[in-house]
Amino acid sequence: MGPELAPFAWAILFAPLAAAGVAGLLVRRRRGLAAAVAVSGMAVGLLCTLYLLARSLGAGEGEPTGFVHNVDWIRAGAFTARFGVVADRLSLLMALVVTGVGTPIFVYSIGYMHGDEGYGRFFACLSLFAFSMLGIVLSTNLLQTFVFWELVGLSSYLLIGFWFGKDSAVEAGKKAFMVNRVGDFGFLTGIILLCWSAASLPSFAGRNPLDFADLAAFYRAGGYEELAKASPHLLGLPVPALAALLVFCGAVGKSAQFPLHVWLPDAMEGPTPVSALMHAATMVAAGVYMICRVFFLFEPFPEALHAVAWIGGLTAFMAATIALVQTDIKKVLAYSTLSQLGYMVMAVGLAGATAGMFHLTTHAFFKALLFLCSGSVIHACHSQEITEMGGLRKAMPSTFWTWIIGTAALVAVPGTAGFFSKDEILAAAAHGEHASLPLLVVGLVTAGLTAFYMLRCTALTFFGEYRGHGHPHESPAVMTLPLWFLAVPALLVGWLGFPLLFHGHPWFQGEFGITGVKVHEGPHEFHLPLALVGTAFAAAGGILGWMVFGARRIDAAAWKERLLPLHTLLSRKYFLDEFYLWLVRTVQQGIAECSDFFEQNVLIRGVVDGLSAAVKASGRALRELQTGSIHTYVRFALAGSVLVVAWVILSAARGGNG
Amino acid sequence: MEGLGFYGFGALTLLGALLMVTSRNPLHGVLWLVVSFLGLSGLFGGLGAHFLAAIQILVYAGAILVLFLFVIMLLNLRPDDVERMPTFSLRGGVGGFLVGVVGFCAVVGSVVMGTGAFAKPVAGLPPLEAGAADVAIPLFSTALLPFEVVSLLLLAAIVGSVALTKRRLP
Amino acid sequence: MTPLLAALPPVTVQHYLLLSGLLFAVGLVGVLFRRNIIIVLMCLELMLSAANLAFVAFSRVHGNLQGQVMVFFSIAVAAAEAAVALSIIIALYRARGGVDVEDAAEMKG
Amino acid sequence: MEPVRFLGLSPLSWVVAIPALTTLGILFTPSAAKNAVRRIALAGMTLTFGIAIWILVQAAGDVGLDASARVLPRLAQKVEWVRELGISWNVGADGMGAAMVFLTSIVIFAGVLVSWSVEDRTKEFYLSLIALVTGVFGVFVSRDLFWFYFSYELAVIPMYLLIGIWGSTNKEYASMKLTLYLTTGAVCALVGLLMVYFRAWAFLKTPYPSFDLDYILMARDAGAFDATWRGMDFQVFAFPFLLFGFGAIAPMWPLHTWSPMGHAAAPSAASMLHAGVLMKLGSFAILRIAVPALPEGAVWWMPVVAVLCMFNILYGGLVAIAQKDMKFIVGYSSSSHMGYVLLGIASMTSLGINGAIFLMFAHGVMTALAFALIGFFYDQTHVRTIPDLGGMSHQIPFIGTAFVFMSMASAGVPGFANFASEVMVMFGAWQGGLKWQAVVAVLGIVPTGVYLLRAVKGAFFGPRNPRWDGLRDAVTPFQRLPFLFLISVLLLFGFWPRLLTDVIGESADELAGLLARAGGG
Repeated sequence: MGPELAPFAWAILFAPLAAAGVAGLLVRRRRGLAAAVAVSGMAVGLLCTLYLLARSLGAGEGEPTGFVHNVDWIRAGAFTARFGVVADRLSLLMALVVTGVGTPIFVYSIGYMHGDEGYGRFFACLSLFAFSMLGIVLSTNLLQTFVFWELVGLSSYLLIGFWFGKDSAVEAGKKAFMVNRVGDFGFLTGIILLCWSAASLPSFAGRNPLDFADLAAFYRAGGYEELAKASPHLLGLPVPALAALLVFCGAVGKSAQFPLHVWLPDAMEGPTPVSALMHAATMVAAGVYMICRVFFLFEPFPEALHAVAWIGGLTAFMAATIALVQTDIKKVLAYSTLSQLGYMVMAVGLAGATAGMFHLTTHAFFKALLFLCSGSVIHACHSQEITEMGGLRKAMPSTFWTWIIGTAALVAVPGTAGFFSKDEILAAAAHGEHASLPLLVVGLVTAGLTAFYMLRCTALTFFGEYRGHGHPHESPAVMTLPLWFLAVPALLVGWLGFPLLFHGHPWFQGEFGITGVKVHEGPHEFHLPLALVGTAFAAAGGILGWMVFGARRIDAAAWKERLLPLHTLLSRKYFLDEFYLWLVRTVQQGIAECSDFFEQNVLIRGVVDGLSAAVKASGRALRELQTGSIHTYVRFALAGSVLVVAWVILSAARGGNG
Repeated sequence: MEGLGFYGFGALTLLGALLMVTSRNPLHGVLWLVVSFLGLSGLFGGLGAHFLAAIQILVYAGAILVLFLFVIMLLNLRPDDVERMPTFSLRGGVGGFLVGVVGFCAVVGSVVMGTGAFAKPVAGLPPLEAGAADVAIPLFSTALLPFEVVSLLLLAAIVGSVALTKRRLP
Repeated sequence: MTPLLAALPPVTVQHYLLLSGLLFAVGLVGVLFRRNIIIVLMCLELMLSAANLAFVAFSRVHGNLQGQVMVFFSIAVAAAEAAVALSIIIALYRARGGVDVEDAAEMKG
Repeated sequence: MEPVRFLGLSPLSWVVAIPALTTLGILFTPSAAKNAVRRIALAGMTLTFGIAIWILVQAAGDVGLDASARVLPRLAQKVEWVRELGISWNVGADGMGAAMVFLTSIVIFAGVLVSWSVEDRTKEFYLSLIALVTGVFGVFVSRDLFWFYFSYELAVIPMYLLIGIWGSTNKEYASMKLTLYLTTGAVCALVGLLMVYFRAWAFLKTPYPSFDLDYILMARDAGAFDATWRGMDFQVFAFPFLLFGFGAIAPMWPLHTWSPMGHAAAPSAASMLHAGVLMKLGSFAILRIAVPALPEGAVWWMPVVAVLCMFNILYGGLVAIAQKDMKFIVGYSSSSHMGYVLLGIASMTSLGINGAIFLMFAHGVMTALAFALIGFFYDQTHVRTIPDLGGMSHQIPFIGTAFVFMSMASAGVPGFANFASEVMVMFGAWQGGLKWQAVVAVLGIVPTGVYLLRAVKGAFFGPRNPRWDGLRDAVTPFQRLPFLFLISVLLLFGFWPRLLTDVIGESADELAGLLARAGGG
């Protein structure tokens, strides 16, 4: 498998872009055609991914399982930025997730967006998003990653604010874009810092300081020590560790980690397929993927890894607690996504990339499934409030059963996808290289909370009596078929990572991808006791949830009264939104107003108009001399001639003396 | 003879000037100025500038001042009864002081610079007699360009005067 | 007569210059303090003539005709000036019915 | 080297001659024949655009070739005019000049199309517009300091008329302020130019002085500017005259206040030219004349520029956040973006300078698009302030979409030329040792996003507003042409920046090398 297959990789990337262009510009008004173009763009991506994956899996002994293909994008002086595609195991796996989850969601959108005014625009934006996401996946260097990073932000902005007539949607899009930008600020700073620190080393000569492969090779050869020695500590950290943390800022923004997680729940303002595709399966996972890609940057620096793990853990726990009290079905899923993303990031920080990647993969399928189910429910009830649902089990059997499958996977019922991936994370916390007991506790408690809120949501939505208006009905086949299509991997994909099953395959061994992400150092076994403990926590949470909301053995309202301050804290999301609002409305706007005040009053009214006023005033003063009276003029002329004569005489006198 | 000419004509010139400046009636003023210019012409003659002496009478006293007279009579100006020489005022004091300073400076200047030929009696200088022909030579050779320029200036003055005094039709 | 003249110092060029200065000063005083614009104009002529006298005196000292040529030009310019100034006076008189310089202060800034 | 001539003139001379001829043609067209005026203007500018593309293609073809095989040097043309003063018609181009000529031709082409709807004194409007652009072209191709300065002033004066006559909102104040600012700056620069001119003459002792740039550079190489002058290093003394003189139009903080006001008051096409190319004259002049003539002065003063440009970037962005008038937002955003250009220059690296020139190009196109769009709806709404607008995408979706494209380009979203150039500046700044400035430049993307998204939302998004029901969208291909054209240019160079960076590269290398030598010695 070599660069001769590059056209396929380029096709994965550019088929969706072409589809976006065609759907957005040429056939925007021909609804069916626009959708068809978009879906086929995505399908081409999926097929090419599958082909490359097959070639990679089928690569013989000693044959490379991936390739890189680059072209020079910007050249200026000694600086070269490249643009390329990498098809290694990591990127192909991720591309499979994106295209594999993406294709059914595209199909589902045909039904979901049916009748919407901006049908063509929607598919154009969706395709643009797919292009951006695949760009991150296939990127060969840091700058290219940043390029697509921003593009993902752009398409997210466009899709969240898709219904631009709705103020809340536009605000949510803006918020997503801006919060991501804050993260991107760190990301780009990190890239620049890393680039020039590395490029300034003589031993780095001949390599490209942005390139993943070059950097990884340099680090693997111990270059990071040289890097740390070459430059002084900044902010108490060695420069490469600081660069790694700055790069991690990007992931914090995109993967919605604390404290930049606030945009994700608001992003549910977008159409549901968007929530499923971007805010569950792909875009938010980009951060995790990126950390896996540049894991070599973190590996040598335990302090960086700890920071990553704790931010992940904190996000996982916090989001799970907020999810307990949400009443909007999409918000529950959104916070659940946040919590799971926290898990992934924690996994990366604790053990390494693979556990995080594994959970990312499984989560993509079951969370996309859950979102599409919720979309189906919303489609039927015309409401997103779970308080206005109930008893949908009978009206919508397909949706119900697929939802149950997704829930089972999320709660980590043994045997489902989520079970294996979550187990691996817990194992990392318990036995891994950077094992940490507090984080293990966080992980276990979060597992319990997850089961609790999912059971609460399921019970309120599908069981009991219907509390809404109208008659809910099952969605059309174009929407339910993708549900079943996703339900299969949601159940089964976890087995891929089951150590006893596929671990022997050479594809899963050695260094995973061009940047040398290591897979399972030493025998990584299935930990039965840990799995049991984890399942016990989940079961406890689930049973409790069922007791309160399903069987109604415990009075929910009474407990709410009893724990009112806690409930308020959670339903107000720890007051973080208020804090950011204050930051934006008061601090940022205040600084802006101050600058404007300075501009208008000091610079313009003060300096500029002051100067002009001074000129005018001097003109006015001099005008007084212009009396119009000949006598005055003569007097001035006289005074002048007196001065001239005096000067002549004095200089003559001085000349005479000296 | 030299001394008689200077002091006589000098006194005449100065007297005419003073009376012109102090005359209330502009008509009288012009006549006194004529007197002054006649004296000046005598002084020119005393300095050997015979051509200029003639010009001074012909052009200045004859033509220009007649023009003044003509204008005064045309406008029918009466003796100005509001106007009077200021006896003393701040402005007059300052002005007089400045004039005094100028005069003082002029005198001091002439003394300081008045060495060599300036201090010698005029009678002792080599004789210089400048008739019309003598003045014409430099006028039409070295000073030809200014001469032409002055003629242009006169032309412009004629055109300007006509333009300024032309009555506009209502 | 002769003894009186003999008592006076011999006439030098400085005498002429002194006389020129006095004439100039007289003219200047007139320009400064007279309000009748025609008188003012005549005083200007007087000042010009004072300068002419100095020129002729210099011409005499240096023994060449440069100064006299200058006076010739000066008289020509004076003529032009007088013509234009008198025209202005006529126009002014027509417009205001008087020839007081203090009345004509349109150029006041 | 066979010179390239067409009817006796080099294509570079034609780039100036055609707009000049176009103004003549318009001058002799009756005022009533408005369509004829428009067509003449369009024809002239299309022709100029064609030549500009041809020049750019030649410049791109020259990359990497030997000096003898290149086409661009063969375009140079010099015709002596006043020998005693050393003035000659002297044009020449390098990659930087070719890029700027290309930019100008793009902006004026779109500007002519956008002004199609001007009905008030159409003839005079186009006359001023094309006279202005003649001056701009003159600056970009001139290699003679006299013509450079002449063209520079020629570009300023029509702007006074354009704003004063066809402008809006406080137009008298704005046009007066703009003209005074720019002419004061120009006079300040003239002092510097004359210093250099006389000093070169005094040193080389040729029979006559010369305004020829090559003569000045020759004098520089001979060491004419090395000695001290009244106890000060001549270069250090003379450079600020050029720097701040040209910097006023760049516009360098705190000399920027003429610019947002001028933008706001000017009619669409004038704003497009004003922000699109006029502002670039300053940084171009610094790169074309000030830095090559006085490299050691540049090395001494660039740290000052590096500090000022931080104010441009952050302060400009913050002030833009506080604005409500759309044109003021874009105006302050321009001053913020010009900070990146100055930062690129101040970095004194090839990468930074290349990025700066590229950004001049990208920003020129982007901001032209912005003003074209604002002008489009302002002509109908007569309102530009955010609380009054809103929801217009429902009525004018094409303009709304184009505005989103513009905002994204301005916010530095990849795919648009602005991103590539800004990233180059950021990397270049860090490479040049301006680390804090680089961080500030990266941080600058945050306020940029804030005010642009606010502008997009404030004008186009939100619930349908019945007040705008009568608005006409750009529907015909002819109406859409200028917008689509500008967007495609941004996308083209955004996707494939090397189309331009390679062309600019050698100019940037040369300047960076010069500065490095000056800094080292």
